[in-house]
Amino acid sequence: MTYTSHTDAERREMLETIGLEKIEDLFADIPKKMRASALELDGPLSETEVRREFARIADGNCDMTCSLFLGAGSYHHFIPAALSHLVMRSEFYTAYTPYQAEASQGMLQSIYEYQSMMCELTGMDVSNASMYDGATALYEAAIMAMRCARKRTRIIVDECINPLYRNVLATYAGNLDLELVHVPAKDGHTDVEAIAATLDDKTAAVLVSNPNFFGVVQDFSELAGKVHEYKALLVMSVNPVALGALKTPGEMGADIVTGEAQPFRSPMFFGGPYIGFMTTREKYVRKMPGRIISETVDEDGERGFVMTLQTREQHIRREKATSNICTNQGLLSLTVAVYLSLIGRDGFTALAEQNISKAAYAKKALTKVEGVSLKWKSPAFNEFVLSLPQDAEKVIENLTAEEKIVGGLPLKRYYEGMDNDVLVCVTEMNTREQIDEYAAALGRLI
Amino acid sequence: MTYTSHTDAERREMLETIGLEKIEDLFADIPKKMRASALELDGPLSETEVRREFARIADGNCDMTCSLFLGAGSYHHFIPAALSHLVMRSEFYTAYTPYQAEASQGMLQSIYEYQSMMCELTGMDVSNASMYDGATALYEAAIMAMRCARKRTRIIVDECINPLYRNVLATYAGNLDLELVHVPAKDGHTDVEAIAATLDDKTAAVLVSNPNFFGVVQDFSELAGKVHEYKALLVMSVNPVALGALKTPGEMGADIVTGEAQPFRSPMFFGGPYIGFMTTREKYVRKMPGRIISETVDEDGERGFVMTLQTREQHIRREKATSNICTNQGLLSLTVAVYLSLIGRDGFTALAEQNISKAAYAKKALTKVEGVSLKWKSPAFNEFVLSLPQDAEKVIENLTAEEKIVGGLPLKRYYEGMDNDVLVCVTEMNTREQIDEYAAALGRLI
Amino acid sequence: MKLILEKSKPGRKGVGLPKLDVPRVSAKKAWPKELVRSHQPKLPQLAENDVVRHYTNLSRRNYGVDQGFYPLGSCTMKYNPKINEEIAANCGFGALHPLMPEYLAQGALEVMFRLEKALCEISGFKHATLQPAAGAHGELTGIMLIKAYHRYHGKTNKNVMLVPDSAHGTNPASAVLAGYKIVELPSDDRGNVDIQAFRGALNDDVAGIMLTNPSTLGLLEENITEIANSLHERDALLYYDGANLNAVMGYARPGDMGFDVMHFNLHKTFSTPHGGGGPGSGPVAVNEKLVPFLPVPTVEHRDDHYFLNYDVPMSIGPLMTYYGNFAVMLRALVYILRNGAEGLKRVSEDAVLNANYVMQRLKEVGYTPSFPRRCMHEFVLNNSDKAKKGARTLDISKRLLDFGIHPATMYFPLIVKEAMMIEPTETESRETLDNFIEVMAQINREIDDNLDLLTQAPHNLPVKRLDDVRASREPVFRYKPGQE
Amino acid sequence: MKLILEKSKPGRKGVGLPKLDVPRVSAKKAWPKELVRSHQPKLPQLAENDVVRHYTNLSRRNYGVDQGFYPLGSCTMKYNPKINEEIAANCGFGALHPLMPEYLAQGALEVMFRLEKALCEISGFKHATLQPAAGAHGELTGIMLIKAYHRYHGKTNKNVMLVPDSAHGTNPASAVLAGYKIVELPSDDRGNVDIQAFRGALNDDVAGIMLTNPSTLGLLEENITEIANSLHERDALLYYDGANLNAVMGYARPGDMGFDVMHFNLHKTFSTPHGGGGPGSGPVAVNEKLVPFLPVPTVEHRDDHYFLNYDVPMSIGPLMTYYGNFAVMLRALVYILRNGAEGLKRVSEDAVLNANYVMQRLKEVGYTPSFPRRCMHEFVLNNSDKAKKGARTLDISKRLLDFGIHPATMYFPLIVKEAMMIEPTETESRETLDNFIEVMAQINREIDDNLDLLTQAPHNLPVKRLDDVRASREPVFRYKPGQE
Ligand SMILES: Cc1ncc(COP(=O)(O)O)c(C=O)c1O
Ligand SMILES: Cc1ncc(COP(=O)(O)O)c(C=O)c1O
Repeated sequence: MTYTSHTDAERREMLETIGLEKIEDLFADIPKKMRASALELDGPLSETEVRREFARIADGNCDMTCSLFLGAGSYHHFIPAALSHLVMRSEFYTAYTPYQAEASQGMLQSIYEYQSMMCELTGMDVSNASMYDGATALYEAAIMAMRCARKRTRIIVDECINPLYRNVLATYAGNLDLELVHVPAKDGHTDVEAIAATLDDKTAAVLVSNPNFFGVVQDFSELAGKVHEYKALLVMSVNPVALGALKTPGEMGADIVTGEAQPFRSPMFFGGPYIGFMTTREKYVRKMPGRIISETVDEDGERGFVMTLQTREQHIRREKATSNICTNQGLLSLTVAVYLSLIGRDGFTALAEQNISKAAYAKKALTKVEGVSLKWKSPAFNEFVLSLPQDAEKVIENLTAEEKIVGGLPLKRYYEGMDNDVLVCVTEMNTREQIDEYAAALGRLI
Repeated sequence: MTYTSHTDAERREMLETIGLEKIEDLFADIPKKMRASALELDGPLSETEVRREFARIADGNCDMTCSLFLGAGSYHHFIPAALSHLVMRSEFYTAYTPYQAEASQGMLQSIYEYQSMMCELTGMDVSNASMYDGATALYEAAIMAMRCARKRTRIIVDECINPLYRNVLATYAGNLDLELVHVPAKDGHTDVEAIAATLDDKTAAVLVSNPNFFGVVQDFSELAGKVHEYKALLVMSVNPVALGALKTPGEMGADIVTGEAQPFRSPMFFGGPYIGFMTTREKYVRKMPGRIISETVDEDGERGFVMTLQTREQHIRREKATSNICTNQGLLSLTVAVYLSLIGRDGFTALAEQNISKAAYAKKALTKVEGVSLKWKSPAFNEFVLSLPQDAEKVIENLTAEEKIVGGLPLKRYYEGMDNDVLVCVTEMNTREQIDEYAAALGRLI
Repeated sequence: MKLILEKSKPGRKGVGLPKLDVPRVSAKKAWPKELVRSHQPKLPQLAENDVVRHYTNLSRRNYGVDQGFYPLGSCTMKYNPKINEEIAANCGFGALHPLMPEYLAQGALEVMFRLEKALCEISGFKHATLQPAAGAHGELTGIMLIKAYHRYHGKTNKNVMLVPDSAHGTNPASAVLAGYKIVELPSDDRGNVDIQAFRGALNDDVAGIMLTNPSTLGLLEENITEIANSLHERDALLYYDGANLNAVMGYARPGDMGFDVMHFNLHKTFSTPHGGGGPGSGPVAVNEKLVPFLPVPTVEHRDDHYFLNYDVPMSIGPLMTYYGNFAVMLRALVYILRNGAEGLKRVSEDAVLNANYVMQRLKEVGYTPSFPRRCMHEFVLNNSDKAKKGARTLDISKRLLDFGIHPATMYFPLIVKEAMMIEPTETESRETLDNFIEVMAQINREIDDNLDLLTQAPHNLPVKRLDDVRASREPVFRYKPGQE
Repeated sequence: MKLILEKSKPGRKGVGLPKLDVPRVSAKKAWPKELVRSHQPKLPQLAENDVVRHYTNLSRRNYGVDQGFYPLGSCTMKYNPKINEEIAANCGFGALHPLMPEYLAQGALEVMFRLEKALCEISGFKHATLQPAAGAHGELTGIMLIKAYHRYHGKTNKNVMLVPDSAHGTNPASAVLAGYKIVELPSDDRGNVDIQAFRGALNDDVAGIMLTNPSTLGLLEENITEIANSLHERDALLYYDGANLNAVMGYARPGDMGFDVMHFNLHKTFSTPHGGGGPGSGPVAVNEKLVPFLPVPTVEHRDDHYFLNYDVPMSIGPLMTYYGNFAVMLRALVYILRNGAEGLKRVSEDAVLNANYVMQRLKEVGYTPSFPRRCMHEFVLNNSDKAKKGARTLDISKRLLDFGIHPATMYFPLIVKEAMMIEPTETESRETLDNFIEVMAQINREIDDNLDLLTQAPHNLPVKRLDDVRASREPVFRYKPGQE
């Protein structure tokens, strides 16, 4: 059989050892009437047939020569060649969660390095080992904030946050004693005053994003002050690539920082696996969900790494745990550490700068097209909203079909009154040529 | 810079240690008039630009949906998915020749396993670690035979041997006191009687192939007897895939067996790297070229592996060495061992059978086409010669251009009087559907 | 080994970015001053070679399935086929943006559609969502579906979830996140849910039960029919924790056993790698009753076209930003196609065979299974007799490391003292099992002959036994550059 | 570790072949009885998992550049960039049959064409062949070209090849294979060819000289101009062994130094991996004089079309079945493009800088360079003072293994006693070099303090020191199934 080893003779011998006659006897505890009849499944296929089948299936996808200006939470970035070589070392990827620390120093040290780098980027003291993705990390941050700010049940949600994230918040929030209060955006940025006016004694946290869904970056220092006056927490969801240029959430006064670190490894993989991250201030660490790695020593006093503060976690604390998370996105923490090490400090800074530069160039090129304008002029990172003179969905559709340009995300589906608007993303992977072609094509289509 | 590490400050410090002022001083020994001016080269390119450039270059190649009936020394076979994963373990592929045995047990044991398997397949006692490719291995075998049968300088070459191999023999042979005597094929197989009649006291070796260039398999037991009567050596170049079905060269009485083990790993890679192999009888081992691994023990008596009989080799023996070979195709020996282990004993037998079966089916299907016939009916492996009713080059060209079928190798360029003949190869990778389409397309084109 | 951050040296350059082909615009120029980062983050500065060596050498300080036996109970550490990785890496799915127009993502949608179908066939359910990122996420999803069902039917009183004391910690934790109170049910002396306790706990507030079957003890629940019937009488639902599905494929389907909803762990049963702690994937399958509440988007197929359907009025909503861990699903589908129905049945057969074989032989060499029954794909030893002699399960486990064997799951389930939960999986050869048994026998002898060998183990790993207590008393969460 | 063949068990199945979709025809049925193999070959029989583990664990008993410092002199063990491997693996070149019609192989031909051009520019030559599979093969090719040249010009008397005593063993071995007699030239006390001896050896029978420059001592030949001129006066040619090209890129070109022909080692200078002993690639570049004799096919470009040219009337003929180790060429071209002219110059600068730095520091800690000159990219220690104390170069080398450092080349070149030939390469960081120096200093101290540490080294590798003598006295070349 495909991946099993025993020959018929071996199976017989082993059954004999157990004292059984036939394989079916192993399943005697299953009541007769519950026995399954033969499953109807495709296969078995040989490796060759599988390859052919998936080549056929993959033909149904975009052929990758499309030029891509789509972001909205998933980003096309450069992946160094050494990355997958290292991550695919089988000692890493075929291991389980590092329960046996002595046999898992590779993974544990890598995650410790990941934690250190994420703290450094966000300006915080502690990072956990990972969350499922950006949206679930934000939700976990919200309920963590409720544990930090005890007995409070109100969460203020800035509507500049990615609507896909907000939809996810809504899914989970309905199950708990928790009220989500949405505050509308104002000209593409967070309405700090409106949020301030919404704060009260029941408020556990204010959730904002930076850059926000429209690509806009904002200084939340003032907001942080107000939030802290109410003894609530400021939770900031960030695109970590922007942190190569942006003042750290820590400096702005955030208490919990979350986000999606997919841009640090990049295969977009139709939406996953990605990696949610979470960092916070040391005083909140015992309220934090997920695994945390700590330095320690072995019996000889040599440095080593272990999982720590496990009394927060489900396998010890069960229903009193800070989260139900168990398997997280471990391999992607390693990936982030490797990625950041490979591009290095200066590469990281240059990366943010390249994204800003490309977006700046694209803004100029695209708004030269008659009738096309920037929706807002606010400082932005690698995304911006473009207003077209007509229904954006139609234009973007034609652009893809006729020019093989995926021009961005039409916003009609996500915000009212934005029928002509499209969210455009430009990264270091978009060449000047692609941008110029985009502008030219837009000119032809409008 | 791309792969160097030092910062400018470090370079300065290091120069200071050496007692120099500037980098150029390191090159002071180069006479001024020999100094190079700046090189004119493309680049430097970033990884992203390199990827784009090679994607463009690769566009100039066949798009891989072609169906391929081309063999003639390079074969399209199944490659198990686990293979490249294992071979690309960097401990293997970034190592040098295992000069330091204690730090190279992985490679040494793998090659020892390779040697063991190649001996088993060919029915011989000793295998070396690898030669450059099938053609050079055959030449090395010829001159090895001259060392074994001292003072003899005649090598009889069967014209059923791949003409590409024979061209290579000719290149090298001209440099030594060595006469190549060619014996023409007879109806697509080796003319044993003609060879027997050519044997004399000057003959060092007779070179035959099995299956031969036309795909024909032959029992050389009788020839071996005759060759040995003249105290010459029988050298047999084999396609090792056929050894899943074919009587071993050892049983047939061959003294040296060589061949191309590319079919055991398969990327055709436009002709290389491939791997020549060579096995022989123990009595000839000291005449053998190339590296040989032996079992031994360490100081605690534990088994280990080392390179042995190095006194045959150039780094010890210099101009008296059995060959000039140094770097060989080491990683591919490992690859062969992994490949044979993955498909296993029964898989190997089934592989040969599948090739025979597919070729049988293809012969039937293709000769149903009006005017198309088998050139010879001799027992064959996975290749056969098809006679078309018109110039084969033209037909094959049209087949490729119009139907995306690479139908085989027209033989006009290689043998006189075979203008209408084409060498067709069918392996386990050709589906029945492909074969049927080939027949149908041939029908349309003729 | 030093941290990568400790190896860093100012000014060294790593892998270069694509060439900037537009005018450079710095953040300083583009943004107001107060938005701009004041200091470069202290990330590593190293040449590519040094980064490659660092992580290559770190990998050599880690242990994965590719190195040897990994009988970590409840985790199904089977061989991870390389063809899974090849298909995931090479077929171009990596370049597919999740918000791509559907007609350019037909391949990805086909993968999801077919995987859903296959999982439903294997489990006997009607529909499934592939969104959950792991088992625990699947549990939360399933429990939210139960909640949505009861809400829809006006049964808002149902606020209790029954959870056996043998359950995995994620079960109660997930139910709490879905807003339930937990009532824990004890186990009886055959490892079943104590049926008296169950009957006693049953009332109209009970929304459902979360069962693992076979349980975390590796035993099939013998009273499943009564449990299912009496819950269903009260319109309470049964949740199946599919962590142990590897035991019964082709032999029994949770949907046929009376369960209403379950999660799969693709990273266990379906051979996708655990990645040193994820990513996994925890699809949730449901019967008719729960279909209307499934998360959006669902994946549908109509007129030769696959599409994402957001128009599910009673849906609980989306669970993740996009559609879940797609690349993990891809691997699982490859695995299912490689095996087919016959292959999956054989998987469960050999998984159960191996567990029983090892259990029997370990009994012979002096170990004590916690329950006197034939097991399914795993079993739990009770090492309290050894602990009395000074060799705790922890010590035996650390000693196993010296023999190149990954220890079993320790101290779980909680109801077995000095528990050691052994799941060999079906991909292990007879020699591997026999070697494990021999090593265990030797360790048992060492308890009497040389206890120190155990209590001071491991002896030949990159580090000696690590100090967990210190790590929780004085935790160090991050390296601070400049601290050295 | 057991051999894979020892782990085999009858009846186990490995990875399956494609499904047979045509009628099965056995060899027995298709062929006469006497052609059919009588017994199945005793190949391993194992499940995929066990094969993967075997070779994964074997790899862990091997040491490569990705693990650490590998200053193996003459071998240029630089970092092998992963982008090289990625391009080789992913761009579809693997599926390209060598006899494909040219118009379907334009990409591959472009790679070859451009690589040839780049190598010519780097070396100062006119044309090159990429066919040779390794350095030694390149030497043989180059010498055959010289022979063809002299034959063409009727100088059939020229049957002597001059080879310095410091030359690599492949040099004389290759010349012999091309039918030459070898006259070995001694070296002088600065590491140059002894110019008196050279002058003495010079006569009309001399076909040429094979020089390595910088030589295997890491030293530039100071009399190159005289050597070149006096040979050329007699129409004898100069062969350049390019193994040490890493020392001079962008600073000097062999073609400008007076050489007529050279080989490159793509697997040294151009970063392609050594693969534990190959495959390499040894292109040969020539000046005008030798162009007419280049092997067929040559790669040409005309009218926007690349093609293989077999129409080279004076060609020595083909060297390999096809066109050489194409996938190695591919990697080398990637490397050259990644670096550009500036990058390659920097490569040589840092290679030479590192060697001189290490040489200087080793001198300071008690080691003796064999020649009192500044070195190029490598240098040779003379450890005879250590050997007198009982620590041979072999012992020092084995001791290095204990520190996770791959030893340098031992006992080569033959003219230096207890030679240890150290080539750090340019991809090593300052820390790596400093660590090596410290370890060497420590080992030097150990010679006095605890000699056994050296003579019994290595201590912590998978095996202790291996018995070479036994292996050559009682060699065992293969495992015989059933022998256990
Ligand atoms: C029985 C059981 N349930 C649930 C889980 C949780 O699964 P995951 O780790 O994928 O979240 C596990 C995994 O350890 C388990 O063993
Ligand atoms: C100086 C010198 N010449 C020639 C060679 C032979 O090269 P190859 O091993 O590629 O055949 C080597 C390689 O070891 C060498 O160092």
